[in-house]
Amino acid sequence: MRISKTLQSKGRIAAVVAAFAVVGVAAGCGSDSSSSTTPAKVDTAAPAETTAAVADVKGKKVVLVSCFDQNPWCKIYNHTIIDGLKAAGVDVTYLEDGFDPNVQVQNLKQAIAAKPDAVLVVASDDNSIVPAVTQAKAAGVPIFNLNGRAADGSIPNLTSSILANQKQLGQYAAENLIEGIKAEGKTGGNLIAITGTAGTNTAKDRMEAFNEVLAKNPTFKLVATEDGSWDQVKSAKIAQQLFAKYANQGGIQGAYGMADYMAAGIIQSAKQANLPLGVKNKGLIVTGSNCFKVGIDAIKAGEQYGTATQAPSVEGEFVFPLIIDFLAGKKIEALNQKEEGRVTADTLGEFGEVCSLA
Amino acid sequence: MTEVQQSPRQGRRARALGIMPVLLLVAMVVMFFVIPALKGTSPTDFNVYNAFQDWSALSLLALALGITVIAGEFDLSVLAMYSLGAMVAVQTGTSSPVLGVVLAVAAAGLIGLVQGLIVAKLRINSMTVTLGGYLTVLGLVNIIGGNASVPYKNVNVGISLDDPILSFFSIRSLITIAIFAIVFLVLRYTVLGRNLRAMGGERRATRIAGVRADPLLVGCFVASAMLAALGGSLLGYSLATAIPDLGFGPLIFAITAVLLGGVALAGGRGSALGIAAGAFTLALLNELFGLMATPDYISDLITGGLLFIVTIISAPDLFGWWRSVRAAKVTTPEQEPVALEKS
Amino acid sequence: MKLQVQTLVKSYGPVAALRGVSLELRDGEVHALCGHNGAGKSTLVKILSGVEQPDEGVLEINGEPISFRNPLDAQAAGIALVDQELSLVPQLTVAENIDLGRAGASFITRPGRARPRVKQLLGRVGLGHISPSTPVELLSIGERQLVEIARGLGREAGLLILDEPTATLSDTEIAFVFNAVRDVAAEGASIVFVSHRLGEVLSLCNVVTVLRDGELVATKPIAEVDRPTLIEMMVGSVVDADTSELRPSSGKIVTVSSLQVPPRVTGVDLQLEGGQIMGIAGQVGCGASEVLRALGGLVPQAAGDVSIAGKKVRINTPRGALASGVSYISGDRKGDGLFLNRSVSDNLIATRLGDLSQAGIMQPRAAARTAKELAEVAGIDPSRLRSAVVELSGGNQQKVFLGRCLDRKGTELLILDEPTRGVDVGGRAEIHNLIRRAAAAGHAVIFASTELTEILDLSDIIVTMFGGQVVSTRQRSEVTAASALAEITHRDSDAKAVA
Amino acid sequence: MSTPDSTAIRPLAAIYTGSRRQLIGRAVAGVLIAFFIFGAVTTDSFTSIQNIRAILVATGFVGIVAVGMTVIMLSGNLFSLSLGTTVSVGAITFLWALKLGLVPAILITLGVGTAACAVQGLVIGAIGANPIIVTIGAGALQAGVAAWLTDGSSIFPPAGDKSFDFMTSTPLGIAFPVYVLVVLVIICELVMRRTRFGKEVYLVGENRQAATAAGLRVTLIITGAFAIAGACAALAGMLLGAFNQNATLLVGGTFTFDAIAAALVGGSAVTGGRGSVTRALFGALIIAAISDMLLLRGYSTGIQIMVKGLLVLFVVVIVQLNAREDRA
Repeated sequence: MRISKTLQSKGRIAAVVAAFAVVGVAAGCGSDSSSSTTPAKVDTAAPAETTAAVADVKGKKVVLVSCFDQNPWCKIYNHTIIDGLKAAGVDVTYLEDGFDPNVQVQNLKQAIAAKPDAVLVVASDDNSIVPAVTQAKAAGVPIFNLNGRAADGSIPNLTSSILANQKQLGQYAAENLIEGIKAEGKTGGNLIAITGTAGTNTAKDRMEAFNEVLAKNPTFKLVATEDGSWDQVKSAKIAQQLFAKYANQGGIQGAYGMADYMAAGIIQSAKQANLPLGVKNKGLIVTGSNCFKVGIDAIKAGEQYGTATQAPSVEGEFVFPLIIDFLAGKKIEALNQKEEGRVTADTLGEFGEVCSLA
Repeated sequence: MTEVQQSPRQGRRARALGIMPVLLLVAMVVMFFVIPALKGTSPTDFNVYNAFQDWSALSLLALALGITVIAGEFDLSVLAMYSLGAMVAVQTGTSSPVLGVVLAVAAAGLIGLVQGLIVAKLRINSMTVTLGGYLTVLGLVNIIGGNASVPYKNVNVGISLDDPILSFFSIRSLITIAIFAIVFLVLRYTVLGRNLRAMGGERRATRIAGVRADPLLVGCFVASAMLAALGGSLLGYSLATAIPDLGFGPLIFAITAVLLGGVALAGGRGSALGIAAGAFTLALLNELFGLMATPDYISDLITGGLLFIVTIISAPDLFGWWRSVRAAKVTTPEQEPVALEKS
Repeated sequence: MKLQVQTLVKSYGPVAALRGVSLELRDGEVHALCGHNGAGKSTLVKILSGVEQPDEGVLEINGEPISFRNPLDAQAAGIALVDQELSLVPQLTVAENIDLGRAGASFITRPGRARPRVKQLLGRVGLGHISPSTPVELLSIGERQLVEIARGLGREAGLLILDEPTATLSDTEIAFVFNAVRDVAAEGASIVFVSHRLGEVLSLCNVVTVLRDGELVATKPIAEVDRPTLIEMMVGSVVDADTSELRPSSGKIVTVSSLQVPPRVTGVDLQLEGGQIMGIAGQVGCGASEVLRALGGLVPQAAGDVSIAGKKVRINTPRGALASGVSYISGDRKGDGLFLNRSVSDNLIATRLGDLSQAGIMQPRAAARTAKELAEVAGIDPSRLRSAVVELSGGNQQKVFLGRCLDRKGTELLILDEPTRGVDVGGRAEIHNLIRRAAAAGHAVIFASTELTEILDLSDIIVTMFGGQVVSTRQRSEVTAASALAEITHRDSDAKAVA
Repeated sequence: MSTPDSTAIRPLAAIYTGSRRQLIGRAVAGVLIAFFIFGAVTTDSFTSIQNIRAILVATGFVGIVAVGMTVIMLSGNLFSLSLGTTVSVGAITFLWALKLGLVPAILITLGVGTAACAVQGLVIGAIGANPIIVTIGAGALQAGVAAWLTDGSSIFPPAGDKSFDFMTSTPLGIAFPVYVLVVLVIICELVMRRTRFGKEVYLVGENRQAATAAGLRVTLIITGAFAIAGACAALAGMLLGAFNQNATLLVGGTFTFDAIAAALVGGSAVTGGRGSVTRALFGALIIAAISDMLLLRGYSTGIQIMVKGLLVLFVVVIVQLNAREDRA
């Protein structure tokens, strides 16, 4: 046994501070590396109609406040916009918030304070950005609401909304189910819907349109709407429980998973429950939206009847030309909605590729 | 019982760690100005204001967690209380924002009371009880909100709460500062604060000395719930929204802030001022991330690395381990020096 | 304040700690409470201060019966306790600790206003040089003890109980404490002074009450007793019978030289041979526990040399100690020792899992056999092998603990701290036999005990310790109960007079 | 303290209160069980074969993670707050590594999960760092590294790779992960009961201080316990990746807290040393059954979460009331 010279407490503190400093430098470097990698992607050719405006927008500043790259949909969507704007010479800053509304508002205020030529925000919660948008209006910073819900006045003071047509997505889902079930030779059936986070406007809008279609087809009945929280595993679990619940009440003929990966969960649980799938087997008809690769693969395999677009790259490509127009001084509409596409086995040729990115 | 008393040397070591929050804050402030400069930008008044805003959104949550840690417990339910505060305030405070806050704080306090009683009377590990409490309250918040975020009709309240005052502050951050001041004074200059620290430090001795520990413990959980709910309700007003599930981001911020603020996980050490400093260090870091537009994964790595380093440095057995590593290097016992000459 | 205690009875399970003790405490009187370990002093003190409640018996203050539910009740009735264990919160300052739990303290703490009072209290115990705002964790153990005494003084109680207040103090510090106690008594309070140190009792107290085995031996004015009578009263009928030959040595010599265990133990040297039993006698705080913990590898900052059969061994860690053939049985059975909710069998084989497994897989038959053998050796009913240890009596728990360390391959040195703490009479004899058996098997055994009977019963070599230092090392035949008691209760100079 | 051992044999009064506590505990447990049976009988199609299958599937993934969580708990280190992230990392690693072949992919995935958690265990075991903070920090680090390496993209299995289809099969109508869970529980139970390592996990969890004093390999044991948890999480991630046919960092979502809840509802003591992995299986099963019942009866997500929380509270209280020793 011996008394060894021990690391003194001063050493400990010095270590913390040193570590902290390293960490800080890493923060700086991190942003450094990200900005140095992006120019490499510039070679994506800017769409033709915007080239005229390029000269006018060079050096303009845009801040994109959006969800994070850890979400594949967000990643493609955001980077499509960023790359498009950069190709036109716009200076883009990208602030990630990881769907945390508090962080998002902090970032949004940060963006507004920098007085850029435009702020683009993908709201993680529609309500929570309202005060910040009001401030932006007062500060004269134009704000664009991307992707969220139809402009029903829930977010006042916006410069413009550039949105996916959520209602169309819901409508297509219902149409897909009805078409698929009819293709099996049935005249009606029980439907279930497993939604994205319940209560969000995206989920509400889509289900509203979904129900509108059903109202015109009274033989089809939506027996259950459950919250799948944009979670594949949870959706699968719920689906299997619902299959069990309705097994002796006529079964389930059609299921809507609000995103393709949720539809994939439904398909998996149908397999687990040994239910037949697809028109060919006269089984369960499943549809999705947001067109992910899993959905396209499932359509190819005949397990999923269809989906609808809101492909991130397509949505992104819809956004940035409008922003460039705006920066170039053109007036743009208060509401710009992307026409969505309905995807089934028949239209795979048209959408298969763009839908296989995420 | 052969209770090994902590030696003065260990005491000095532990106290020396107490200045860590200050050093970290200073280091952070320096970095806040130096790093952007390296990249050719510089932080503005607004960045400082925004850091204060971030601080006021989350520091009360850190304080709520922190006081239970000082008392030698750990309240995981603060996260749900935070959401509960926003939900109740937003739904009841349309006509009178103050009433909304009062109701929110009272509701949370009531649940905190139940948790505190379970912990104190049944002597159950507080982390388990508050985990159950976390899930229960989270469910409750979802029920109240109808599983959706709820807009606050009185948007102007949020806007005026966040209006810049003296360039750096806002009513919200000033309220938060005031709450911190009150809690600081209570912890520092009243019997309650002293007893709380005593209880976290050495519960047996505290009881022997004649302190009634159980009511104090229950009170601690009530206060924790109330502080979290207050923070949540202010955030709810500011965002003009109550969001039922905020994810774990806020909790991770709070735990990190408490640690960086010099609160010992073993209890008995820490102050409101330290927690405020720890939270501000983190708020500045977040603002720096924003200013530099640091990609999310880098901030993840930095936060995770920081937590790892701080835990390792404040780990109780670090020295013992270090010694045994050193000792292991001495291969043959004969080489060991005889520490003392024979008496 | 006049406090009367009538026929108090208190048992902990089968162990009767107090069997009908009556006592009367008067104003202005310093009343010594003496008795050897297990006499019931601590239990009495705990009842008086509200920490424990009696099974039977009454407390009366000025003729009124009173009962305390907790320490606060006792404090409200004017009783203050300076606990034998340190009861300060290290993280708080001296002033905060002195004020902690004081009934009637104002809600708002004003360090500035309290300062003169705290300063004065510190001055009374000789800590005038210490600032009230010093955190207690920066003080030495002795200083902490003084702060605790200052806290007791500051309660301005009608009855101040000091439980072994001087165990960790130096002579000058003790002098300060004595003066303070005399002052308080002169102001009219009554004092209970619990101590093993007879010199202190004789020089400080007015009245002495001696307890033995939970019973009252006598209460006498100090003028009527002297050191030998007190020792006789305390020791009672300890038979100095067994002064037989030294046990045969196995020839393996165990030496411990210049063992230093901060902060109290400085330079302890021990030497014994395999097959012999060394008993370290000493009171609480004498340093024996620290020595044993260090030998068990539990105190990494300890320094010194240990060799077994001429080979130096490294015992920085418990694993190192075990690997070097040192088995340590802590006095803290629940903390450092047993796995209370595991079965007897699991506890018995806990330290030899490596031998009972092949390629990491337990050999259930071998394990069951070993557990059964150990249970038989240790005298545990084999039908209880599956019971959780927590369901056993203290004696049986201790046997399990001991059984775990018996017959371990490669064990050369067995170390036991207070092997029979909290064990009833029947269990003690069995445990003593186990220790003898271990010695007969050739192990060197070192044990520490605050109970003289145990030391005298078991040891071949008796080491007495006081204040972190060894007083004497002698063969059993050279020691009597009285001489040993004298050595562990006095400073050197006093002890010689008795021996 | 020199008090004689007060737990040796309880004085009469203590026995009385002890048994009363236990009585209350049993009464509460009884009421809960009765409530559950009532619900089971009165809920439409709850007892149908198909629904029971659905419950089993819901038990599968969470159960596997809960087994790992329980091992951490048994070792006396509370719980990990980042096993869910390890699940995601496992799913990503597995689908990415499939291009190297099925067996290498399985081995790599298990290796990555095990290593990620073993490092945490090492820090916790060697220097006594707080498990909650270490696991939170490790979670952020894992997420950061994974996001950096994958660049945020979804990971898909190589096109047309059918080698892992058996993971999504349903032998005898029951999902594959359920079999994996049962086998895992049997293996872990054997490891915990029949090996030296398992014995030591219980001992270290029961009393780390005593284990140190008794010379047990504390650092190794805690590292091992976390390694097992990591392997379980990686296993769940692997099955999840196969099930989902794609993987992102988000798939692990709710697993951390679901697994903790399952382990607690199983009745293992959060303070360590008491409980078993089999109990985790039952905990996961009970939670799945109750969630299913609530869903079938049409209750909202909020109520499902709340009931889960109340269940955790009740079980924790019952376990404490039945504890043999008052650990005050």
